[in-house]
Amino acid sequence: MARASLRKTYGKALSRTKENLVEAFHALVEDKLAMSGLIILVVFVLMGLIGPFFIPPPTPSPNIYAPPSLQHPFGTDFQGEDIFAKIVYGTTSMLIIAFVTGIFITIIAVLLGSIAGYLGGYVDNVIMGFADILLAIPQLPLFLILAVLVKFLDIVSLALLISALSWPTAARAFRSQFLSLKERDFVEASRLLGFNSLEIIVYDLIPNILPYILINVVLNAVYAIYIVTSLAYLGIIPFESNNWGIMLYQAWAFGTIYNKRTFMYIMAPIGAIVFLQLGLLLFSRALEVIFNPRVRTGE
Amino acid sequence: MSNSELILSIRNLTVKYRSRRGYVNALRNINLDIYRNEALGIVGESGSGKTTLALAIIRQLPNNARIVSGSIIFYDDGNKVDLLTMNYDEFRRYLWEKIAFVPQGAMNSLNPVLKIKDHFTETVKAHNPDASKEEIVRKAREVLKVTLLDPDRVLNSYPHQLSGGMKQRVMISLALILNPAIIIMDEPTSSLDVVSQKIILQNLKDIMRMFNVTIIVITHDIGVVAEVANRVVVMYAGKIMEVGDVESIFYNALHPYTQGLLKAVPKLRGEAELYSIPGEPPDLVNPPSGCSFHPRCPFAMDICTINEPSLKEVNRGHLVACFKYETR
Amino acid sequence: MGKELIKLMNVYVSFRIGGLFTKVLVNVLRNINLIIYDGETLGLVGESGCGKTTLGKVIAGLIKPTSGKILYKGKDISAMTKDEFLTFRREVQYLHQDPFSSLNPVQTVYTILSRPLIKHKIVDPSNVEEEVMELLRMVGLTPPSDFMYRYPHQLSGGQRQRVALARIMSVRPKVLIADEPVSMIDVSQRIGILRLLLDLRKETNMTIIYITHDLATLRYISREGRVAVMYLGGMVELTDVERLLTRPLHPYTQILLSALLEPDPNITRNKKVNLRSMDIPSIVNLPPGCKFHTRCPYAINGICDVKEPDLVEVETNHYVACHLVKGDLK
Amino acid sequence: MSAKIRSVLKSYAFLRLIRAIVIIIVVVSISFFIVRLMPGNPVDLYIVYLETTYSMPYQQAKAMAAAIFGVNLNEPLYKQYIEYMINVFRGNLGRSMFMNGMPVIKIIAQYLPWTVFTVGTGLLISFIFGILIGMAIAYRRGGILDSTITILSSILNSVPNYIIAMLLIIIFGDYLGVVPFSMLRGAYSSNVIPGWNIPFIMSVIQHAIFPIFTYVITTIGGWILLMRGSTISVLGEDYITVARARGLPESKIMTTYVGRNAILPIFTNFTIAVAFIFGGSVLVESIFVYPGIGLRLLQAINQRDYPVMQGIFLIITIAVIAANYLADVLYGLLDPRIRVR
Repeated sequence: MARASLRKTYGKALSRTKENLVEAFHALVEDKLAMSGLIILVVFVLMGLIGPFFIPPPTPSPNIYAPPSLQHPFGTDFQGEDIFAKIVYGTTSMLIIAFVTGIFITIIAVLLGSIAGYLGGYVDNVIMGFADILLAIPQLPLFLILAVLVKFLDIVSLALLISALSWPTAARAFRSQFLSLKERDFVEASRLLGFNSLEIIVYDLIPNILPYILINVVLNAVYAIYIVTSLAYLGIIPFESNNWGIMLYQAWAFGTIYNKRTFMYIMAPIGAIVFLQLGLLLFSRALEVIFNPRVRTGE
Repeated sequence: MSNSELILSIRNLTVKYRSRRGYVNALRNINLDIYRNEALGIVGESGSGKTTLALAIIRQLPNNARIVSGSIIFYDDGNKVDLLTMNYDEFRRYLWEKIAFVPQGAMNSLNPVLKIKDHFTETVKAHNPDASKEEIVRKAREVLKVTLLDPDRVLNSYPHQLSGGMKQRVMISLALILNPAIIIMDEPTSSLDVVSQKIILQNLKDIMRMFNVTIIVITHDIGVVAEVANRVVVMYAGKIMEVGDVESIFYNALHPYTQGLLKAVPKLRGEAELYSIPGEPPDLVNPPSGCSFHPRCPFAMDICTINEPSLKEVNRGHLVACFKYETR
Repeated sequence: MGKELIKLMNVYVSFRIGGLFTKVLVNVLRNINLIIYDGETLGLVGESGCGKTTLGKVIAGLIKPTSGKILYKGKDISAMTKDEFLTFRREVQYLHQDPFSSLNPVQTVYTILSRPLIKHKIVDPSNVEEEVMELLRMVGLTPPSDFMYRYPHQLSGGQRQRVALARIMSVRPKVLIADEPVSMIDVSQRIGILRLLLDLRKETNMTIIYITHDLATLRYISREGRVAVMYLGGMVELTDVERLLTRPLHPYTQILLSALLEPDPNITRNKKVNLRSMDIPSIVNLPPGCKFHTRCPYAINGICDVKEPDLVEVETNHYVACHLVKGDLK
Repeated sequence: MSAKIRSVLKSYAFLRLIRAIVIIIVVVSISFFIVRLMPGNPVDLYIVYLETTYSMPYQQAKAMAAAIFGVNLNEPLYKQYIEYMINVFRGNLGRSMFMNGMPVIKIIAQYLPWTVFTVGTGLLISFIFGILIGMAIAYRRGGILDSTITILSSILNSVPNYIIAMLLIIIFGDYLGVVPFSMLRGAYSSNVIPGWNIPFIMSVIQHAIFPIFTYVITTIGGWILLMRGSTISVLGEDYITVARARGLPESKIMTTYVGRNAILPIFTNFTIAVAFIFGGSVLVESIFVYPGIGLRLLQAINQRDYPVMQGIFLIITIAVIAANYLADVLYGLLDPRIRVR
């Protein structure tokens, strides 16, 4: 009996959710930019996931600096490796680091932002004091120096390091969200009904900022790509041979821009980075369209 | 009021807002005459269109609003002009010089980065560039004293240094600085304390006499209307339901909505039976057919669901839009 | 009168406001002594900033007093065990003024009402849906199926306030603190909410503490109840509602009554307010002596501006804090 | 305490100054402890390097390392720390491990002005134009201009600065062939004499224009989007409606009412923007081979010249904090709610 009634209850709730989803999908289809962001992202994800099954991994060959052809759509590099294959094989690791970092940053930011915003007082002062200090330190030089002092070993430890130092912007945003939300009477009402702080944060506050959390993951992924490709370009990440940033560095250092034959060598990683960034940014717009009815209706 | 001269005449005013669900019918075919030196109270609940009416008169409707039809004639020393069709640059001269507006709450009506003094000088200079600073400050002190404020303290303060009640009084003073013919006040006292509210409303009567000004008070609070108005307009769902002088409305209300509204307010004395108007306020995107009050009206007849009653004069100066009185 | 349910003893509340170098202590409540009896209706009346909402939240245990004690059923709530406090929490509920802020915008009515039922295991899990429907029926939102899966933004102000009341009733409270529950609701829906409050009280015999600046609605809620008038954090008069309306003794109460607007032009226009000063002193910088003396038309220099009067019983069940009324100065 | 002193102590500018100083102290301390306490820290590495490469005796190597890093290695750590702090505030940041032990502060003095010049100019131009454009499109929101610029801003916001720099060289230098980038290396051409003369100033501008352009392009989108949002929310405020109802001319409303109030919330983002643009100078300067502090930092990193790395890192951070302090003070001047309590 209980099951049946629960199913009935949630069935109705689900059908409402389904209605909302259908409405959101229609809004998404109508917003061409949001839609194109989604498409770009899907293309990259497919490329990263199934590309390696169809395209042989890049291997050195005597055919160096080959111009674009059917066999090598973007030509080959100084080692005779196929540039297109390198882009495809670089996609997987780029997406992994982008989203792992994006998620890590967001988790830390939500955690610290919610604690600071909800508890206030000294805890707030300490957390936001840390944030102020980290915000004042330019991140790229900091990573460069840290790279000299500690060796980055793999993608995940790099992602962790970036997250540990890049949370303040997002944390500040979440904190102010929490600050304004906790002033709302429904938080006090929950307290009166005997719910504890953890229950209130998890059940009352987080659902209210869920859209912002998702959007933040994407925006932080954009940031992570910037940092990782920059570090790779500057030669700080030695463990990733197919990183687009490293390709960019090699193409740039070898002066390939001055040769029409090798032009694609540099344009390929540039294009890959620009399109992925653009796709993510437009995708974050798509998320806003889905979650924020005010954006959806253009009011 | 019958022998008074007209100052503002609103005809067939219809305003819609664009929203994602469709058009919101904020004002539907409003006809209203306002007379010189009267205190007109416009009473209505949220969504009745009373604020839209005020914003339409001063042509400050938000971007998503559209005036579908109508005219607002302003009688200015024997001339009559249509405020709505006038060129905006020309209309700017009418703003504040002829018609001043004190918005709801007035808490956020002052620029937070400017001193109160600057608000006065700016306003005067916009209309009279030659006015001297000393002259403006002298006049400002005068109008601040009228609303029982201390000019020395207030003039050099920033808005955030004043309490809500003081800001409200500053706004009323600011409205008086150019000696306008009409002051429109939207909920002039809703953010104030009980005692300050009463004092300001008492004060309004003196201000009307001293400055020879017509006052339009927009409110949801029947007590405010009872205190200051000598004529009352009752609005519901973007329409005028009843117009009459204050005695007729309070002691001889005709429209079932007005009657319900009056019976819905508890009193300090006596044993009056209280009444709760059933149902919910109408959806202005899809207003009910016929009379928009019929779903909540205890006297609704068949015709009420089909036709819209128009505002008809039942007694002298007492107009009502209800089929109950059409047969007379 | 019922037995003592809540007892406030010398309650003070002060907040620190301002920045690093500019902190000031603000006394929001000063020396509140009050007994609330089981099943009674008590009004807390005063203008905004008088401390009535703070007092309500102190009684609900939401704000800790800076000093003084609050006894609930004879027990100091600051000395309660966790379980005892949780019971107190459940039994003393608070209805907020703004129904647009008191409901979580991302939860459906069903979620809002079922959460406390599940948390406190008030009904068997299989009966939660039935109980939610029953609660909705109880507050007049019928048929319940029309409201269960709506979000708050799809409801009118009156309907939201009903949902808030249903959520409170779900935990079966003994005390309800209602903070201006109808001031943000359309006039035509107010009486409906007030009637609902009256019905719920009749059904459950709960104690109601009604916070308002509007004595007329308080009178509607309870003619036989008591009312405490507050001014700048202190209690100035405490007596029965009818007696306060017919025979107010404190000058502030008299002025408050003459300032109340009434829906009757002939009555309201004949009432005049006579004050020495229009502006309420800042709570940051309270005047010495009687806090009302700066505005009181009867204040006597050398007395009222020197010593703060105590709340004394001048006639049976009529307490007033005024040097002039006490008579010991005549 | 006199009232005047007290009011200074309470003032917003003073409190912010204290805050800036505290942040600088913390950052300097962190940098000290990272360098001294990390396993395999640069000082020890350098001693080993001297011992092995030059077969220097340990004590001599230690003394040399101490001189280079500006620390006294025989003192207990806390004393070293205090000494280091004093040195930093005296401007003594140690010496380069190369270049005959040139003082770090001298190196910084040589390179920093160029970065401050390009980054500062870029920031100023993008801020001013971003604000103006953002406000303009907010006034025309919903129109074609608004949506076009909004999309364009988002795109600019998403393209990394080093790619913009590369694309500038590819387009102007290679594809169009109108700018001889190989001639534009350095801060000015070798054939001009530094000083207040027109050929020198022209040369400086020529060399700086592309880095500045890069900074502007990569940050202007952010300002446009922020100002657009801020303006739209200010336009919805009551005081705007009332200002119009008061018959004020639209030009007045646009400046004192909309503009001034819409800029205020944007100052908060200055912190992030300044740190971002300074950090980005490492990439941009290396692509244009512009001799600023970013390029020098990269060289120091490649050479593992620890004292120079540490010194430049500190200076960049302090520059960011100083810029933020200026923004804070300006904010306080614009917003009376902060100035006057």
